[in-house]
Amino acid sequence: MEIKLKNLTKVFQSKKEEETVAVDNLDIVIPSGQLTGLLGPSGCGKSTTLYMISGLLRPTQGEIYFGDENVTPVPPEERGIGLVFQNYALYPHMTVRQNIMFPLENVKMDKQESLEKAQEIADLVGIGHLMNRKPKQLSGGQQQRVAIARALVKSPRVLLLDEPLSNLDARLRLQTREEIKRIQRDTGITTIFVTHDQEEAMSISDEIVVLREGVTQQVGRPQEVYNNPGNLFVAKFLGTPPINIFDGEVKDGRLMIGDADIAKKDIDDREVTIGIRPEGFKMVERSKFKAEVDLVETIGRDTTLIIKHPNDETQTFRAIVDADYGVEPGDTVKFNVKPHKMHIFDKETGEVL
Amino acid sequence: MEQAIYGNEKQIKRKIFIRLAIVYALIIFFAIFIIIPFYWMLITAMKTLTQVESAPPILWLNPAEWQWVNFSGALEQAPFLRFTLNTVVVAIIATIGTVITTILSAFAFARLNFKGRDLLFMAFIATMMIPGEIFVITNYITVSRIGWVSLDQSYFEAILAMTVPFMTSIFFIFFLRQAFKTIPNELYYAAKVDGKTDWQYLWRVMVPIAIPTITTITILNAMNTWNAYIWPQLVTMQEDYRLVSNGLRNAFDDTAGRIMYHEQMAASIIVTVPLIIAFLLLKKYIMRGVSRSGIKG
Amino acid sequence: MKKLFAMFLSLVSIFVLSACLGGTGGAEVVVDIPDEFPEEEIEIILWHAFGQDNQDLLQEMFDDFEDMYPNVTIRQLGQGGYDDLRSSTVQGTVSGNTPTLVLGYPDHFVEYLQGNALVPLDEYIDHPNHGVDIDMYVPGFLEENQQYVDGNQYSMPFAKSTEMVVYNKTVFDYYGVEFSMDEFITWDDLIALEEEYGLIGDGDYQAPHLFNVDSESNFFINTSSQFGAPYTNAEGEILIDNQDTRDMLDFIKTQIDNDILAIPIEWEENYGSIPFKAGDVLMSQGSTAGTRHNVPDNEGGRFGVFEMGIMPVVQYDEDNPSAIQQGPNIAMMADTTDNERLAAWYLIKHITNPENTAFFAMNTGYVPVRVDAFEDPDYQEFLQIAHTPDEDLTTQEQARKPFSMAANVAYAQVDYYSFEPPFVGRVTSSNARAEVGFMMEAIYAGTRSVEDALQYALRELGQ
Amino acid sequence: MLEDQSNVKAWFYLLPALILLGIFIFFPIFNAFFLVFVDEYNYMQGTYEGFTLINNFRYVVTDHNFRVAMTNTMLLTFVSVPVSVIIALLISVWLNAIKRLQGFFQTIFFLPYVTNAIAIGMAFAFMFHVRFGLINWFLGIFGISPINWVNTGASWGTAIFALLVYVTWLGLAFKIMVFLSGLQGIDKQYYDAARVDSASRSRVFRRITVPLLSPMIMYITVTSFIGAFKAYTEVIGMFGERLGPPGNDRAVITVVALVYRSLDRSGVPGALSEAAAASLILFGVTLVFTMVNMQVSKKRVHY
Repeated sequence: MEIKLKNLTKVFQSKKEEETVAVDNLDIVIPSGQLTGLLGPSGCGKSTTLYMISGLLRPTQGEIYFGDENVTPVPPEERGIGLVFQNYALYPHMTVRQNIMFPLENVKMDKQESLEKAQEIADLVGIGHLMNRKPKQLSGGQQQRVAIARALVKSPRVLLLDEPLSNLDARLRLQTREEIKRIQRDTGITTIFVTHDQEEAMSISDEIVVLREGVTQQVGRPQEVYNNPGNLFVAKFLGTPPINIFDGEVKDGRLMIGDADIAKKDIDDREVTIGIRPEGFKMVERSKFKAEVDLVETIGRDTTLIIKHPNDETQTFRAIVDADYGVEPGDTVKFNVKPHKMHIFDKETGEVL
Repeated sequence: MEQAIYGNEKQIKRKIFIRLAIVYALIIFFAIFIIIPFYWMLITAMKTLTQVESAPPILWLNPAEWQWVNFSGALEQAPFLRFTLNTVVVAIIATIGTVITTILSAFAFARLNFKGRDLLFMAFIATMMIPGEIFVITNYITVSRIGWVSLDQSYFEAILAMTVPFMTSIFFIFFLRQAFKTIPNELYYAAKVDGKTDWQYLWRVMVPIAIPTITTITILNAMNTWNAYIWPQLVTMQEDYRLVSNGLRNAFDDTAGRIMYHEQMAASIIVTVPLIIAFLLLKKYIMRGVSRSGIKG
Repeated sequence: MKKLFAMFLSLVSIFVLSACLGGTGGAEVVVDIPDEFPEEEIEIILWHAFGQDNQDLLQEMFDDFEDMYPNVTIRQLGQGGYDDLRSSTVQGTVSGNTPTLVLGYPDHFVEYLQGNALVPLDEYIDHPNHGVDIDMYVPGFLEENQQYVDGNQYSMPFAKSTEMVVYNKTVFDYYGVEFSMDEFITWDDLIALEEEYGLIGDGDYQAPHLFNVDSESNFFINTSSQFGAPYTNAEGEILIDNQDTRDMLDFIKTQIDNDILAIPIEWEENYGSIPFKAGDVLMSQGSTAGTRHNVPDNEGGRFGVFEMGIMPVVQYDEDNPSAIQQGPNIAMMADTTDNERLAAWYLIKHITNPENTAFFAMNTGYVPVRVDAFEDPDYQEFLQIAHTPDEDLTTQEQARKPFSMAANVAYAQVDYYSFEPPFVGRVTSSNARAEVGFMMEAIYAGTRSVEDALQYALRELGQ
Repeated sequence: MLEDQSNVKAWFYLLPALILLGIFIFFPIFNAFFLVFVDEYNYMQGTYEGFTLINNFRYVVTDHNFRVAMTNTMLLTFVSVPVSVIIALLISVWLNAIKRLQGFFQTIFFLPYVTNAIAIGMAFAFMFHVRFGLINWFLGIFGISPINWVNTGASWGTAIFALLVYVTWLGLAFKIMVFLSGLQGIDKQYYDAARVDSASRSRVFRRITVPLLSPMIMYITVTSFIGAFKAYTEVIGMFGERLGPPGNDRAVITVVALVYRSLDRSGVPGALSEAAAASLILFGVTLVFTMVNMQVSKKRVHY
């Protein structure tokens, strides 16, 4: 089920008649049968978008299509969606089984059939043995799965997840995101989830949509977006550790950071912002791009160098290099930059050049 | 397509509108059901005695015809000013006492672990099931033995007799215990780590958090005083010591025992209005207080 | 816990052992009357069930007394209704907080006597220095206070009233029927009047009902007396299970069925004054103390503001007339010193002396309790108002005319006042009174037949 | 719950309440137990004629008013409590669903809470008046001829019906207050979730609202039951001292009215013992039903 958002806009009106544009003219297509992540910092409108897709919020303008069907006026109960809330919204007074069966009751499915269905789904998400527990007796990860099971049990056309991992601890988060990926793949349901955690989005999404203040920044496969950020915001938002930002300029077709000549660039002379991924540095014997190492962190096979900014002693940037290099704090290192790990943006607009 | 969507939109809006209209209609229906007796009280208080006794009854009175004189008439029937003052004094003292004893015991029941706690609590609850009327006689003898009721009773003694027996309430202990129980244990541990004693914790942490419930208790208790009739009548030995309800009940018998409905209703309004005003002003607190005490088992 | 529980138990047992709730009464009351009026400071406390108006009247009399005996101060305290008064007095007796004097009915006094809480007044009445000429009291009122089982007199009449019949003079004038303030008519007369003129109906000079009685209990008791049907006795026996009573009830039922007789529940009222003033009934029998409420003032009524007359209670048997007397008497509590008692006795004498009893009567609708009060010039003048045509009266006198008529009627009935004996037991005389009232209501409303209502009442009264 | 509290400390906190309760509640109860086992107790003299196990209970139970009183009390309790709980629940849900004028309506629904049961009872009796009453006027619109609810000669059935309406009315305010504050405490997401799951309104009410409110419903039910068993003032307010329609006196008498009647003649030997016996019988009945209530709540109530 392909989902199309056409000029979707949501304006909230506060009591004092102040208007806040939460979602601004969103125009995207979410591909069928895939896992799509809506990504952005908090307040970017991603949850609002999700709730508009669910029907719980009504758009101020624009339309939502499930396939060819315009569902904009359709109330949530008739849209055939499954929704997993951030805090799961499991009914505390019902057992796991009752929670999962609740959506089936509403469509008046035969008791025996729904029991089997619930068990099947519960097994799928790996909580088949917890059916008689109450939500309070479950761990966060288990609750999360119950919520997913409840959303999936009625075979929705679309599965929506709101910050599905935010309430879990780090270890569970890893485990669960794989689980979500697996479940999505097994069921093949078009799934949209919302997160502010880019790593989460990158790791499981087939496709991501990066949002900022209600406006789409970029849409694409995670790696594609990572490799080719459309603007400074996307570049900065994706990747851990984050991309390093340098002020630079293009002079006579050469890209310069301070007086270091980094690369050849075929654009007009201008001031630019240069982003270099930490893994984009290559240590070389000779280069004008050199700086003093401040700290060295070695984790397993990688070494992260925290390096003083060549032009500004107070700032540092990060470079990830092979652990084989024996570098000590205080050493001066020289770099080359891998061209495909370097992105150049317009200083004013932040657009990629 | 555009047209169809528009139509659908309209249908949904109409559906929502109709549903809301039904809800409002139901609410208004019940609201009328609630309000009618009050209206009747008000309109009766505004009538002349002849109008009160007319058949068929007068359902609506032009405000110009309202007999405001009934209110002054009501006030003349008994020293209401004096009674009101007494009532306020009694309400304040009884309420302060009730709030203190209630806070202390609710704390013990909600937070402290002691042998026999549940048994004692059950015993407390069980006493709520005995009709309170049966207490009156014994308590009268008790306060007399203590010396608060005597023929040369002083005002102070009268106040003691009217307040002390009501300085605690099992219902309110129950009520506040529920509210205290919703306060997370972590706060208690935190206070312990900070070196706070139970006593400090109670007054510095729990009581401020439970203020809405305590406010509710205060208002409910004051209301009880406002409506108290039998006990004040019994334990006061001078007219000057009595409370508003005594005035209400005593003042409107004419010589032959006829009830002056219009003035009685006027007096009812006079004594109820302060309660309603207090209630309206503190409605938010009461709501919060109630929700705190009720939602957790 | 154990310790505390033990402590708690002992606390409780202390209370229990100190005679539980127990009253301290029990001892016989010893009457020892000082020869002279005491000179020490004395406070007399009087409890009653009066409203503000009567309290003010009492205060005037008290002020006079305090002027005469400056060492005496008097405090009065209204206790609400008569039931509240009784309950306060019983509680006061148990806790030792009784007033010096208390108003009430013999029903109450016999209850107080369970705790020997009243002082017998016989020795005071007969005392050479302090006595009173008891023969000057209206016999019908006095006898009520002399019927206690032990033969003692525990109370004196104070605020007495009797029943009377108010009637719509305008209507009866129209038919040329006149009634006298001094002579009663009988039920036969009444029924004959209705047959002759057709008083009941919806037309001009007709009313839906002819005759109302305010108090069903009074009516039952008094009519029993008129019929010679036994009611109760001083031993507390309920005697209504007899043929005479049944005959009486059948008679009453017939009058009800013929719309001749009504009771206030017909109009959902406690008293007949409202339907009387509205013209829904032509005659209404009630207390003389309720006179002012019967004064016609209802312009919207069937007859507008009509003229009212007052006549004695209607009788069944002209050879055996009976009119109930009611209103509180005054008694002296035993938990007092000899000097207090004597002062209180003087106060009783004071408020029932001819001037005061006449004064109280003229201002309330009650009846003087002394025969010589009727001779009081002021009272004589007051009685004359009823016999004077309106045009010869001042406005003030016109306003007092209804009271004067009531007083004349009360005076005319002095010779045949009736009352019922008080008693205490599982069933008290007040219970019996209330029960026959309920029986009358049930018969009137038709919820029970005469026999069922009687059986029901008997069962309620433990028979 | 916290560990290692010293017992002494807890009792110290309880002391003020315990002393007062001991003197003014427990002691009178002990007294009642004493009274109920003595014969012919003369209150004013503090004397009695020996002890008896059942005499006082027998007096109460054999009084033919007792049967009527018990029936009425049970009927009042078992009709008015469930009905007012359900109506209060519905009103709170509706109130919670509206935005405009919510505060205004809230105030109206809370009004019965700050009033005098006797004064309003008189107004109610009037509403049921056979000729002038609003109820009959309203029924008249549908061509129903006037019904004699509470007036002279009215039957037990109509009288108790009118009383039930009044008692239910009187009980609504506090319940609405509790339920409304409870509803406002329920996480909105449960409703969103239910909507997405296509639950109908009535199902949401039955399966989500009611269970989530169940602690409050239970609390209200238990306390209302206890209160309703003690009904008396309402009867006085509506029917006055005759406790029934004129001509059908005591038709709607309650158990506490019996207690009151005995207390009212406390000067009469044995009367206080009857009052105590009636109170203790009522206590026993209330206790049994409260136990049943709590037992049910353990199974049904979600905490």
